[in-house]
Amino acid sequence: MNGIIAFGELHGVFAWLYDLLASTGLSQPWLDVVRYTVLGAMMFVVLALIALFLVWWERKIAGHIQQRFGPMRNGWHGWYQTIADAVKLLQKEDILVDARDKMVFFWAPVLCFVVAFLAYIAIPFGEGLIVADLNIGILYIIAITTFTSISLLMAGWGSNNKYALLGGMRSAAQAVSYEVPLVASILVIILFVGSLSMVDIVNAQSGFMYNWFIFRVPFGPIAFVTYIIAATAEANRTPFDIPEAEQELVAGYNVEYSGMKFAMFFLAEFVNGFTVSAIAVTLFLGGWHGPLDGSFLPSWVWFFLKTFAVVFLLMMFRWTYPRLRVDQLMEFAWKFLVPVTFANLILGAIIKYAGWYW
Amino acid sequence: MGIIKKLPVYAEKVPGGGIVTTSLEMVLNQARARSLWYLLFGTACCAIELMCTGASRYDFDRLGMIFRATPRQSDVILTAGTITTKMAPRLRRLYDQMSEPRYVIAMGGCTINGGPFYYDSYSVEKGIDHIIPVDIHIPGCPPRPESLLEGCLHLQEKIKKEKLSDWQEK
Amino acid sequence: MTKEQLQTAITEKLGDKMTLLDTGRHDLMYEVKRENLLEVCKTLKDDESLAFDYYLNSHGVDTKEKFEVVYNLASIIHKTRIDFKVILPYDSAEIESVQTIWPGANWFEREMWELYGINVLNHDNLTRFLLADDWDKGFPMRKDWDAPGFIRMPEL
Amino acid sequence: MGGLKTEEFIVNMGPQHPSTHGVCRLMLTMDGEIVKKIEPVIGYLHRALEKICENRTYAQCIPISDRFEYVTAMSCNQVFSMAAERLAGIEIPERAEYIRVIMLELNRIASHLIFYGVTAMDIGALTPFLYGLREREAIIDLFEMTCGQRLTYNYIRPGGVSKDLPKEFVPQCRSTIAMIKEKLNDYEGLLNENPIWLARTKGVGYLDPKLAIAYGVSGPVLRASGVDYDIRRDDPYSIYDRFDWKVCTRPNGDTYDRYLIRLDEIKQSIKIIEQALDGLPEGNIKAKVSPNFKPPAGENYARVENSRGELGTYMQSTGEKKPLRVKMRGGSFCQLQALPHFGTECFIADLVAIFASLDIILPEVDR
Repeated sequence: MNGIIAFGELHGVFAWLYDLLASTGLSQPWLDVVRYTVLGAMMFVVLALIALFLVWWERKIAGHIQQRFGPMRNGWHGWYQTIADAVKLLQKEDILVDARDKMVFFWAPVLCFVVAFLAYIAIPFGEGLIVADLNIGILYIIAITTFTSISLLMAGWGSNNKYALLGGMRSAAQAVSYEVPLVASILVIILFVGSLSMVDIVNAQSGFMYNWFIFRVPFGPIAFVTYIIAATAEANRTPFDIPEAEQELVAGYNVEYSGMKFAMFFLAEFVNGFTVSAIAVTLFLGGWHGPLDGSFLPSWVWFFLKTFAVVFLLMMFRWTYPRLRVDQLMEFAWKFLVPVTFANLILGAIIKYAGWYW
Repeated sequence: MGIIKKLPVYAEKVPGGGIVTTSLEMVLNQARARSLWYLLFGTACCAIELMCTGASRYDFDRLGMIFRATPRQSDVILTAGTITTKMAPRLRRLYDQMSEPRYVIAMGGCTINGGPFYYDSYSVEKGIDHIIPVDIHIPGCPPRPESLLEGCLHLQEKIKKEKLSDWQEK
Repeated sequence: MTKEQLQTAITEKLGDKMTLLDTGRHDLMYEVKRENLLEVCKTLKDDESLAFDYYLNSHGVDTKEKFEVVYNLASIIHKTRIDFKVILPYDSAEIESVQTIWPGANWFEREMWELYGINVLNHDNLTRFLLADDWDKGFPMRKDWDAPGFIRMPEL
Repeated sequence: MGGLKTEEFIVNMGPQHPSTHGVCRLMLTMDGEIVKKIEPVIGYLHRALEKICENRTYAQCIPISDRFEYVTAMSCNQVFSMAAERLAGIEIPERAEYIRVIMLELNRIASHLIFYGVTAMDIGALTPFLYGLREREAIIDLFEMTCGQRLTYNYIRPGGVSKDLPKEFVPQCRSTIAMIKEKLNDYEGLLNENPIWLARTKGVGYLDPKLAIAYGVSGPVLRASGVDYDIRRDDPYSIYDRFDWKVCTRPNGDTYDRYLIRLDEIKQSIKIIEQALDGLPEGNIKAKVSPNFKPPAGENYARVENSRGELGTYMQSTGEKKPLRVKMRGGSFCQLQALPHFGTECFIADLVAIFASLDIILPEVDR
């Protein structure tokens, strides 16, 4: 347990809550239903706030990178700019094109929004701060995050617009070609942890900083770099944001969406960015562990610090790199990333078999 | 906008319901005013001034205005430049594509009454008032970025004074 | 290659077909008959000593009693420039298209046809492209053109 | 897979599109992502400038010429006043010539900075757009100091220049030039060796020199295909022959070379401005010309090298104070005419890159 009593002491609070719940005399299945809905709702609220913060943070960072201020007039340094955006999008008329594919058009943003939050069930925010410690944690997360590209394809097809269709097709091609290197670079870590559960992965990196997987030369850094590249493609961020390429396809898949439907896509994009960096932190940067052995900060603070650092890295990509073309993007994935990650996997296996790791 | 339109009717019946609508009205107006997304629609010389206003020296983003490429997701259509007779039906269609709480800023002399092309030009629309309803006119050929920003501030003031009942008839 | 050398080269190659006018300021201005336009253009382009391969511009002029079609050409190799015009009577305003010699003339002739009504023979795509699709008020650039909404600037 | 029935579809890169700078509409016949046929539809900005100029005196034509090509409005003023001066045989004083060259070259740098920003934005990098426009603001301050306007200057008039340079123009111009020269290294560092930028622009949209000459393509696009032709040197006007500068050309005519050549041209313009600032003589700035002078009957085609190629104005006068005919010829008109012949068989993303590298703006095409 951490030295300093802080929010990390959540177990006591949870334990007291469960006893109170059990005392109400509900039968067993209903008990879990209530418990998980409460946990899920808490996680949703936290993530919605983080997403709103990320939107504002990205506009501020973009501003300062581009020698300007970003939102300033709406509150001190524009802090409630994103809230104003959200409430405005609430009031917007929801235009439904007659020639749309009704069901597909309606369910695309819903799927994108829901899936973006589902991935957080298995991500540990801190010591014990996990909704459900699934024993197939990372496999579940990878499976869920592929749904976003399906929803983009649905949006592209549903809105019956040539630009949207092109955007949808591109997102499908991109997701397929970057899933393989993503999984391969994660497998190297699983090789050394031996278990798919995220908590075990983080515990395998406890102790001093050099235990983190990123510092386990030679396979660690390579896996981290390939993971970050594949993850930027999964989260549709520049230089891989071809499904929503502003200059070529007007607005890619969300050409026909307005009002709340567009807000769902917009928010899901940022939540995906946060998911991808949360996974990167859990796998490579030692989850909630501090750099020294007994850390002086509560565990979840370390987690958020590291995640926002990785998100900052993704944002730096967005405002410095031009965009890749569709065929270059896939060529880069199949001809460069896949061989590198497989070689890394074999290298990891050799090291594991020969025992040269710490 | 469905729920928000009907709300004042229900709220009036409840005693003290007026406070609910006025406070809600203030919140909605403030939100609409503080996050105007303008459509990237530059036809002529004013488009260059629009770009300069969007750039780092005058920066639209301070007011919370970012450009959107599709009319669906934009609230303000900033007609920057001359509208010719061939472009007028396109402008009308773009305006129809925008979702409802939408506003128009007519930037530059050409959009007010044809500007320098009022005389002797057979293909310039003398102003765009008869094509789409205009909220704010910004004179100048091309107007300075400061006057463009002032026009946007005026639009924000106008939005803040709107009533929920305005949306009843629309 | 100075102007005088160019002038002697032209009179030597196309003496009879191109008569020098004195209205040209700063550059040589010639006049060509409508019949031998294509032949003149071909020699101007293919002849090594002239080599006018760079087609700059061509447009119509309405001088109230006749049309003029003015061509501006340049030569990249010799760094020279030349203009020549073809006078067309008001009623039968027709001219051969030089598009086969200089492909760049396509849009210039199309615009001349649309704004002046000078018919261009065997031009591959003589359709409207500058004015509105439903334009039916004649040829606007003519001096005698007028239309209901057309306001002229009052004399100061 | 032969049995699969595929058909090409037509996409409208319509009058309102983020990457067509202005209102150009390209009807693309596409087979999936590959552009098979381009059919430009123009006329959305046809403001009848030529008809307007026929009812204006020579001095009144100048504000109309600003709107003819508003990104480098100085070169339009220059070409109009040069045509009028040649018609009327006006000699302009020495100081006015120097001021004109300084203004023209400053405007060329400003236009190339916009090109740099917009091309980078069209290929996906949003930040260079802001850097390019930041430097341009420094140049705009110089213009504002002399002629009071940011975009449509109405500064160069038949007979010379409208106002003399203020005292603090020369030092500020020197510091701006020095700042831009130093900032160019940032620009080159950001994009020149960027692997994604190279992948997106190298070998894309090859323009054959013969095709370029056949379609009358001019300016940096022509020189990027290896043709060594620059009006400032080959059909000399004003006092460009007094300065030593080099016409830069690039051999292989693809989008990357069209991007590089503009950065070279900025360097050459800086060299010209420095020499012009050193040699700036004293003296009056305008020849004695009455605003509505009546040039003798005659005609004349004046040409100027602006950042988009050859800007030409044909003026014909019959002795009255209004020109009989004013024809304006812009570089973008021929480049857009040539686009369907070398911009096809590529991805839509490449087409956007090629379109941006041609630096086409629509007032020159539609007038």
